Amino acid sequence: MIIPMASIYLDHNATTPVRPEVFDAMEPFFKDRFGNASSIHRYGQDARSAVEEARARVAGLVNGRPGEIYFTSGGTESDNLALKGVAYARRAYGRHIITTNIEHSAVLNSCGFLEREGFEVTYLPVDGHGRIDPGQVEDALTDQTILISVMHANNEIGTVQPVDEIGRIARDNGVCFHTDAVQSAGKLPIDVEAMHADLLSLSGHKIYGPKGVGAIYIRKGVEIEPTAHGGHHENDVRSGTENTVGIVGLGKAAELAALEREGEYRNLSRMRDALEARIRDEIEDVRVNGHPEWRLPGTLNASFPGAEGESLIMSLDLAGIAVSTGSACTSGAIEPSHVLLALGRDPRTALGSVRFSFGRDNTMRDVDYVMSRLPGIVSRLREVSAAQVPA
Amino acid sequence: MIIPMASIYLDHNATTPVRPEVFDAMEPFFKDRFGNASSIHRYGQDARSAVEEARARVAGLVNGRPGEIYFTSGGTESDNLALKGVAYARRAYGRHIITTNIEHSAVLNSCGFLEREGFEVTYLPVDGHGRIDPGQVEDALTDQTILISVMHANNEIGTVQPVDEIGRIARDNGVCFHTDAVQSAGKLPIDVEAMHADLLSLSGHKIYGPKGVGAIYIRKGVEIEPTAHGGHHENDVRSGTENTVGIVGLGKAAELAALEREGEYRNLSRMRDALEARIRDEIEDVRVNGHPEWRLPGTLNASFPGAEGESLIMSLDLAGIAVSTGSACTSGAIEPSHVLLALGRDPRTALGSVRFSFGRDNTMRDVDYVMSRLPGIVSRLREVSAAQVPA
Amino acid sequence: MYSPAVMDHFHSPRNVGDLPDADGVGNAGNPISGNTIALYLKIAEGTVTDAKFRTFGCAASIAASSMVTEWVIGRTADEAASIENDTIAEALGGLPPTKMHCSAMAADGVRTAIEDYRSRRELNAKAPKA
Amino acid sequence: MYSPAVMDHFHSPRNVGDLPDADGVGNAGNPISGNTIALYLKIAEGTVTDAKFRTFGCAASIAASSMVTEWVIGRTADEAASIENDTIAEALGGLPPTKMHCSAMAADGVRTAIEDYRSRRELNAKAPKA
Ligand SMILES: Cc1ncc(COP(=O)(O)O)c(C=O)c1O
Ligand SMILES: Cc1ncc(COP(=O)(O)O)c(C=O)c1O
Repeated sequence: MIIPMASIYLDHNATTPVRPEVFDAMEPFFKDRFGNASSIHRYGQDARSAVEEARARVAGLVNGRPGEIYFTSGGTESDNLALKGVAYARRAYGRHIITTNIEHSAVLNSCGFLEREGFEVTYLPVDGHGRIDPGQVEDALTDQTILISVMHANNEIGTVQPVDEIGRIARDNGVCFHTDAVQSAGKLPIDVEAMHADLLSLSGHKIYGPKGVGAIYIRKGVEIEPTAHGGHHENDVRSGTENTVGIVGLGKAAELAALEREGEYRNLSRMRDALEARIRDEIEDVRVNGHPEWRLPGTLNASFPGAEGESLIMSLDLAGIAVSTGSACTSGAIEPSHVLLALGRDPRTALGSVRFSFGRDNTMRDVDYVMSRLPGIVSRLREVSAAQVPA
Repeated sequence: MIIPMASIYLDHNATTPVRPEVFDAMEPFFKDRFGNASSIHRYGQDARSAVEEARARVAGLVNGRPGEIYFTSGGTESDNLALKGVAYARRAYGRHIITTNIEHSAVLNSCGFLEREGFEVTYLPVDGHGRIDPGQVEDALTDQTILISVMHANNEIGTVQPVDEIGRIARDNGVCFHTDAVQSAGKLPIDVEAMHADLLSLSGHKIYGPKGVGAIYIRKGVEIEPTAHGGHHENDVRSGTENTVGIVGLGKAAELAALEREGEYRNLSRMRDALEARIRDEIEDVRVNGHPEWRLPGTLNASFPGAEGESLIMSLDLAGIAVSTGSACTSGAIEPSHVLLALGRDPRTALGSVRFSFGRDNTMRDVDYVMSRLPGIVSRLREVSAAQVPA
Repeated sequence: MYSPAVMDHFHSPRNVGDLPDADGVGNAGNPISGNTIALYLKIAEGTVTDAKFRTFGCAASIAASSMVTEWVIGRTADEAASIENDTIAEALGGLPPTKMHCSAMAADGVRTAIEDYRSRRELNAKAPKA
Repeated sequence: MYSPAVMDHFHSPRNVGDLPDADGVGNAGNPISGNTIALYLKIAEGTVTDAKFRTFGCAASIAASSMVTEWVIGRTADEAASIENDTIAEALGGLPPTKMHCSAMAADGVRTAIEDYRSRRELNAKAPKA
């Protein structure tokens, strides 16, 4: 990889590096403490105790009990397990699910699968800032509703949903409530009791833990059909040899996230707010996407009409600044973000959007550096496309 | 963990340590090369190229093409994806699946799930050595059969199935063929062409790679319904942010496994054969489980009637020898192994069985050490149970 | 996984063996596909004076069997008959939830042995004096 | 992801702009929700003498647009009209499969501009001499 002079990573919502403390916690488990946590002998017992310690740490992050935490391979699997697991386990009671139209594709495409399998899904629309009103959830309930899934905070625009109220409505109506907290973990307080959450998804690599490991909180008593059947691991909720290294890393990351969250919040907000103010000041015709108040601290999604997103990203990358269009693009195809369209952006404005997401390794100087390059890049691309830039 | 004087690990079928070369290959991807492989910027592109290099290495191990390898979270997920993925994608053509009664629980319990969903599964019985006859597969075929799943080598007893012939029958009859090669990888040659395999499962931690990562080979053109829906990763077969570290580790482990397989085979066989001969010689009333010839090189499963398996393991563990009863026990409950019962062992003999599985870190001196302790342990436990030991 | 007391009793079980002249013998467990215990008691003047066992089973079963022999010696037949499943598990410093059936088996062994003892006595009492 | 030629043309695109006195203008792409190109050609005696473009789109679209202007200058209108989709991709040292539509758009721009040029000439030919 050729690193240009500057190398500023502003894509922490896509993924984060593993923190040194997390790496140090994981390291012994590769070569020395490598046992299978389900083996009876001392290698196995040693791995088992590390797994259980990690479970307690993750439980601590969300205010659940250790026995309610199950390890998975990441946020995507947690979301799939929540949606399909509850749908299959509860289909005798009804086949209706409520969610929003700005969920992560792991939720949306699990819903799509369930629709093909005969379930009915209501996708609630959001307002111009990406928020839903708890009243919408209440109105969408039918006597067939078995599950409500509303993300805590959106990955592209950072908007935070009123999950406490939504959870309250779910609880009052005897419906399961799942929330995807992959993006909010480590940034906002997470409390499954306050949220009345029955299920909650987490992912390691968004909180300076390893990729390929995640967790799901499942409230005691909530039935679930596994998506990975096998050797009855994880209390029969998720089979497969325990990824001890990853689990230990997630545990450590969760512990640190819980400890440092408040300081992080201030730090990320300060940098994000500074960048937002300067972009609004120094670049013409900008729109900020997301809620002005109910937003993740480090997330800034902005549209620069006339400049296309991928071109902006490539140009910034050439200048040593790593950002993304919102969701990591897997198809290579250019499609306006479903989240920005849901806010009511026209498709071309949506295509001209960039997400800056700050992390613990950023400083205010990164904001200055971005602002030394971004305005020029935007006007160059606008020049290429000849978009009308108001004088 | 208190390590006793001796510390001899003979449980490589349960899991293996990460090799130093594999660890070294992975290390840069935790903190420095940490990008999301689906991001456009250089961090992402760097991760992407590492993922694709690993894909080519795994393809090399099984003689497939890189585009036919998909990364998963382990052997369990690969098996689930193979079984459910093909069943759901092909259910319009029929709902019958053929497998054996000694498959890993990941296959058996996926089949159990599919039975509850309206599929029909034939579980072929094995002979006294754990082998099936390809003719049995032929006889079990119906015009509803869509999938045959037969493991390459069994994890508990090491018996190797005639997968080439079974694959041939599947191909001739237009039925998909899946084989679970989690245990054979790195120990036996694997060639998806010779096997006519349409799908093949692998797991990292059985070949000195990391836990929590696996792969599935899916022949080009074979349709599959994903089990993890989401952001269209892995060519839409398996969504979820790529576990770069794990994938790189699996790639490196696969490369080394392919290179060293032949030497390993000889080495493991020699140690296993020596232990087998001495156990037969020095301990009364022993039965070796598995096929005399068609067996994994490092696997020895033996029954010691009158001595119970967990007690044997605990006693050996106290002597610094790590072995297991066959499959890593997750429930804590004592149940005779389904594999040993399938061989026709009576339940109490099945309960008195131990699996020794050698690996690259073992030496002939480990055999000597085991034989300095095992006979005494067996007779002590037989004394406690007062099993009739023939004089 | 196991408490030090379990490991101790497993590694050095007390009172392994049988008593050919037992006053009561208790068999418990699942002889077809699980753990089994054979418990032998000597009882004099209503008090257990000796106990021995043979057990086929996991470490917890062996430890529970060993512990139950220690527990029962010196108790009256009535005390022994009223043994609770948890008693042995507690004496062992606790057992994993999945292993509670092991202490239950040992307790069953005691109860069955006392029953055997009592029915032998009844038989003896009824038997015509020679 | 992209070849050096793509990166070069993206970073320093040639012939950005418009030609107010163009002889043919080609618009291509998806103006509602995708990449778009406006391609301007000067054509003298059947040969393209100048070309300019404006493109809204990803790096590949901009590079392909830039490349197509270089490719077209000096060609006859007939040659230009018979441009193949792959020509531009190849000239750029290849494009990722998911980006082939970008070179296709640039080629469409050329074909549409030549059509425009030809229909203007027909119109001129038919127009009554003043
Ligand atoms: C909100 C949200 N949910 C789910 C996921 C999926 O998590 P993972 O990448 O660990 O599969 C992500 C990130 O990709 C996310 O941002
Ligand atoms: C034959 C076989 N298949 C599948 C698996 C499951 O693999 P994993 O533990 O990686 O989920 C194992 C090992 O546990 C195995 O031995």
